[in-house]
Amino acid sequence: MSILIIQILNSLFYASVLFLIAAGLSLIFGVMRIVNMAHGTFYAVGAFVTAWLVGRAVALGVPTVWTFLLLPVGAGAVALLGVAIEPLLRPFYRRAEEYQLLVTFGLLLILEDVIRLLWGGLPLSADPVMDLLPSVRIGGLIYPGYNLVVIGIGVVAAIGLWAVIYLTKFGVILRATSQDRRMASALGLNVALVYVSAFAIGCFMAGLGGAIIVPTQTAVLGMGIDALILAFVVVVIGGLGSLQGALVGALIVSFVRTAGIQFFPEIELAVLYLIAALVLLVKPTGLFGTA
Amino acid sequence: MNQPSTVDRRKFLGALGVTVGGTGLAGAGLMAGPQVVKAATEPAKGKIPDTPFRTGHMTFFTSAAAVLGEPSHKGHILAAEEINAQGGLLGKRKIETITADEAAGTDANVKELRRMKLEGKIDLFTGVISSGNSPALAPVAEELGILTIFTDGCTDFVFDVADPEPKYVFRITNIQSADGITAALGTAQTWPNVRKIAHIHPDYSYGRNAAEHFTLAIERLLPGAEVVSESWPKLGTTDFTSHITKAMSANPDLLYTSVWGGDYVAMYKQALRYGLFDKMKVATTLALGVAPHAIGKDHPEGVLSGVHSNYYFTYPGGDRWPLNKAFVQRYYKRWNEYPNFQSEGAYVALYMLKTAIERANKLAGGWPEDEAIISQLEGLGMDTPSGYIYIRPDNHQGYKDAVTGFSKNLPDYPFATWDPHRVITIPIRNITAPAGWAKPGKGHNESTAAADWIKKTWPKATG
Amino acid sequence: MILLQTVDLSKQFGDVHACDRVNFTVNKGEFLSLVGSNGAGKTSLVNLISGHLKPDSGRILFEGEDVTFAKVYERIRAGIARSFQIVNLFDALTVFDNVALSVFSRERKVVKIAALADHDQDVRREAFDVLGQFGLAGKSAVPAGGLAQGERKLLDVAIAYALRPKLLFLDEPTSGVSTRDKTQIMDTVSSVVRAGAVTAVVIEHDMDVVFRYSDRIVMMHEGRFLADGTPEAIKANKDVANILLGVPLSA
Amino acid sequence: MMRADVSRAEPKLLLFGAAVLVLVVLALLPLYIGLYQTQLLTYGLIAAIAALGFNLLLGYTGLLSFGHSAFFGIGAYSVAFLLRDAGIHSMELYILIGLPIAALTSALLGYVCVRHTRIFFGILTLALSQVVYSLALKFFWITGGTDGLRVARPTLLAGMFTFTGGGAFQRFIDAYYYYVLAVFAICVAIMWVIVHSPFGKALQAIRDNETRAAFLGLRIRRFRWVAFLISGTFTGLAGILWVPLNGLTTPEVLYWPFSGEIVFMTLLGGFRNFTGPIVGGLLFTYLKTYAVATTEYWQLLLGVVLVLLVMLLPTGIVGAIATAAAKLRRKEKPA
Repeated sequence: MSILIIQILNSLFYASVLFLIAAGLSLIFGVMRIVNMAHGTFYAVGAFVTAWLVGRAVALGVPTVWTFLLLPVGAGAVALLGVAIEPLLRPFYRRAEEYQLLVTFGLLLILEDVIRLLWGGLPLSADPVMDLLPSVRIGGLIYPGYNLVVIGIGVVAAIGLWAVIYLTKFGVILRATSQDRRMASALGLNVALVYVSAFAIGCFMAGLGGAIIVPTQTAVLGMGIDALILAFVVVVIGGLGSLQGALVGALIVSFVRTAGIQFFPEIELAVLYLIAALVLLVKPTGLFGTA
Repeated sequence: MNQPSTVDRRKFLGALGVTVGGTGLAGAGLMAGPQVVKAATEPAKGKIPDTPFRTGHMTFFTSAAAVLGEPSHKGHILAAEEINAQGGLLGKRKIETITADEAAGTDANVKELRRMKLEGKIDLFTGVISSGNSPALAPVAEELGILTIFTDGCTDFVFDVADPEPKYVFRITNIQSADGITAALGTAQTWPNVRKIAHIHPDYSYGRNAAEHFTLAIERLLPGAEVVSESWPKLGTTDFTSHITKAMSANPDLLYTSVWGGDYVAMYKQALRYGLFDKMKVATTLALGVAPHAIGKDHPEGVLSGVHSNYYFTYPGGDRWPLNKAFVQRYYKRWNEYPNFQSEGAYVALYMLKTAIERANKLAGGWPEDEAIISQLEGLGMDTPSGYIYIRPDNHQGYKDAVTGFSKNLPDYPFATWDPHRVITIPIRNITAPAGWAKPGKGHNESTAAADWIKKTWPKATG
Repeated sequence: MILLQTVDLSKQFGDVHACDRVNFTVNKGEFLSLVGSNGAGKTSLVNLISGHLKPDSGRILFEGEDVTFAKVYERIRAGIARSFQIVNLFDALTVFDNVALSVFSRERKVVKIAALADHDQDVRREAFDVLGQFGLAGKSAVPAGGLAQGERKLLDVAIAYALRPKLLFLDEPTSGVSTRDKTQIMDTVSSVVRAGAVTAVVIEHDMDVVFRYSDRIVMMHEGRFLADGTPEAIKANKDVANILLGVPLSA
Repeated sequence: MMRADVSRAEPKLLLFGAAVLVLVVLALLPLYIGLYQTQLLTYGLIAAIAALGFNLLLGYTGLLSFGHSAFFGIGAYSVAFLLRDAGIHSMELYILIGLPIAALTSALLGYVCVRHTRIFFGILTLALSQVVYSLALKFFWITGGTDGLRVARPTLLAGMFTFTGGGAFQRFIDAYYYYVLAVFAICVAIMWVIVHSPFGKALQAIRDNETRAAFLGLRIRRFRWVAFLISGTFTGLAGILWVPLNGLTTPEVLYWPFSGEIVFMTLLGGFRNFTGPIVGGLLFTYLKTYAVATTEYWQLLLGVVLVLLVMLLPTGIVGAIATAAAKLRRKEKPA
């Protein structure tokens, strides 16, 4: 029983991280109509920056309580990176999709090695952060309190993003732009600005995903590439450009994955991709996508 | 031998020569072998070219595997520097080293080895950590005639199947099947009441081999023991939580795992937070195989912590085995960290080569042909930091007594190490198939000669 | 003799009736014009008949056969072809290939994969013949993307014509070209079509053009047929005049 | 962006002459370059075949597949299985049996994928190719998991050439290079005919203007499907040829970044030209090999090249040369 609860928590933990990545990917596509292949690598950058910051802080004797604050800092750094990179993509908004895919694929290759260049090939960890929180008892077992925080962050992020998009003026602008770029600029909206902010938010989400997961694991090369493909599965299931889609997709993928490890390890991954393919066939726009 | 009978477990373990304690080199014959770092006494015979001796060293410089693999390069460099300080091989040829990152993937590694030989013109290929790579590289080395000494990549498969009649390829570390068997013996010796066993292994040849041979041995040492859970995370996994939970869900007496390197570091930290170590005993094949400082003080004590049944720098300890003391000191001086079994393997590899070259030179003079070096390496035995090592001529495999130990936090080190009083040593000949034992596909279809040997010759234990 | 007939053909977009129970007949061999203000449903009707749209209700009979839900390629094979209001060419292909493809398709040779297209002499001859009729022979090697607007219009028709249809729909073959080109295009088109004994239905706004070339004129308004007759009859029709002058209908 | 000239009917004799010349040069090369370069060139020719097949979809049908690693990998793994489970050692049999397998898989995946176009097509191909990847990864006892499967050197030409004993590698490469070169030449010829056949023209028509193509009576989906099938089969053939050269196959060649590499090479040469992918395949092989050999940061290097390429030479190297040549011609004879 308590095992079941823990496996559910494991899934929710994984889902919240996956949601952060996928939601960013989806938002960027929704607004800018670009499928960003480098998105997973932004997640990795978030992990590395955070792990590095925490490492420095601990080395400098900063009380570990404060290292908590470094998580959003790590995510923010990725957002800044996004702001710096978005202008690079501008020439491609009107170009054929294959060029968008390729330029972001090139970006992926570059960032992967920039990470290696900056932090070397060795895994970075930030577990002091994790050890700040005590474990909680579940039946006869224990579960890391920090993981519950991560789940919480996932929920907050989902609500927050939803609020921004559906309750704020900025959200209206975002949606308007995603509906019709020309119309938006005709209405005197600063499309360029909208794009930068959308891209930055997307990157922030991915970075946050990396930032909150790194204390529980380690930051390793290639983590972004694996993450990207799963984020793809999520948005394909949920629907490219749909926030609810990203949420539901993340939940589906996480629970299937956990069940896979427990019950059908051989086809754990295959099942995920098959679900994605199936959805794509039956409803190309995904469960929540709109054209 | 026909149907294995049954014997009492204690007798059985005794017969296998399993000894616990820190007293010294159980079984390791301190017979006269050339000592590793002895300078070349008499000058080389004949004319020796002074062209550099080019070596290619391939190991993990990146990825989670690097904490286990990179020390291989450090050991290699240390030996090369020492030898060059004495003027080089045969006092003339300085050792040069080019490197390659094993993390590039097996396909890329095959390409790179060809490039090293055909463009880089290397005289020796060494290193290689992953059992996924050595079976692919060995045939390439043979067909291109590259003198090769693998530091690791220790799967039985290399000399059982991939390269059954090795000519150019040697391997310095213990054969892989010894890992699982050593862990099994350690388990049976320490926790004879274990019955329900959970497995977590990396999903490639090493993990499969470690699981199979452990189970084969346990079936005989602890009859009635059963596998209650299996999990196969892929090499390089960072999130083990679901695998850990799965293992715990079977509430076993023992978790046996061959997860290694950075993966193991991630796994033990996550297992800690899931309280796994309070729920069950844990036996490993490679826990302390990483560069020692990679294991934190938070590592629980009393875990059967394998080192690939090769070497841990605190053993043989103190002044009982000066070779080791000296090696560890020199290594620490050079790299400001402690060596792991890869460091020792790579270090010894170069010295064995040196010895072979010198002997060949004594016989014929001049710089010896590869063939002459090879014939000297075959059957070569010498004392090394880890003890006495012997290269079996039939399969070019280095053999030394298997060791494993229990994790403990000592004040002397900033990381978890071995409990000096609870080191388990096993004479290697007792846990590996003897020379000439039929290889897979030749009279039997077991995955390894060792597996067949165990099935045919080991009795079932009782009590 | 009736070639095509629609029975109560209807199509709605939201609450807009693009076609409202249209009963439309085309007789073999005639050159018919379909006129009416924008949004009268002319193009929708053509889209329904050519298979570009699926009707909500009603039937389409071609040579007595029901083709209401036939696939596009089946209609083409049956002999219904069309050109497009906004020119629709294969810009990267040469003018020759643009027309040759129609011939290949009609001859069922388009699936040939092991033969060079340029080596099929029959197709080559026919394609050049068609291009000649449309005065494009000189441009055969130019990529279609490189043609002038007037030529593009002609090529668009030529592609459809090369399918040797029994019934050819031309959706505003002269839209977006200068008046001088208009006559030149219409002269060419009508002469070719008549020479080839192809029944043609032309959607056209320019009434001069309409009156000058048509045997029969059908007037559409808000998805319905308003008038149907010879140019003379239509000229005499008040409603038509009013509509063309934008005066709202009486009654 | 530059218009495709893929459909312009080249003066055939000249073209044929040029092709023969290139072939002769390729045939003579091994006499002047070393063993290592010869085997590298063999890798290059194989990559060219893969890209050539891939480009039938991208360049001629206008579909960007991000899953062609699947067909390359299936070609490779079928050889490995034929050797291990059927004990077959003949290269010809590998091809004869491997090709239908590749074709069948392409047909299956294609049937599903061509229901979509543009980005959805890309993602669908990606997802399905990763199904294959994850199966190869997880079924250790069948596929060897990440260890992959080793493949011994096959015999060539129905056992006329066998390679064992000393110097076998040298002898194998010397023979195999010409073997691959021959297959390569045949593939190029076949592909050239295909794209210049009525079928090929139809594909380009569909690429340029789907609606109009439909109103020529073309059954779009079928054409795309057949194109997909051919494309996948060519790439599969490349996989078949690749294994004996590489000595083993691992899930690496099924993982999606390898699909990315195929796209990369095609774009490098130029996907709007017939010769583009060929040049791209060869160039990329050298580019990657020397990037890997010279710097630890080869990915960075490739990434920069790719981005610059997309920004400055969207039509690829061959495309750019073609444009330049055209400009020159216009300069020479002012009309």
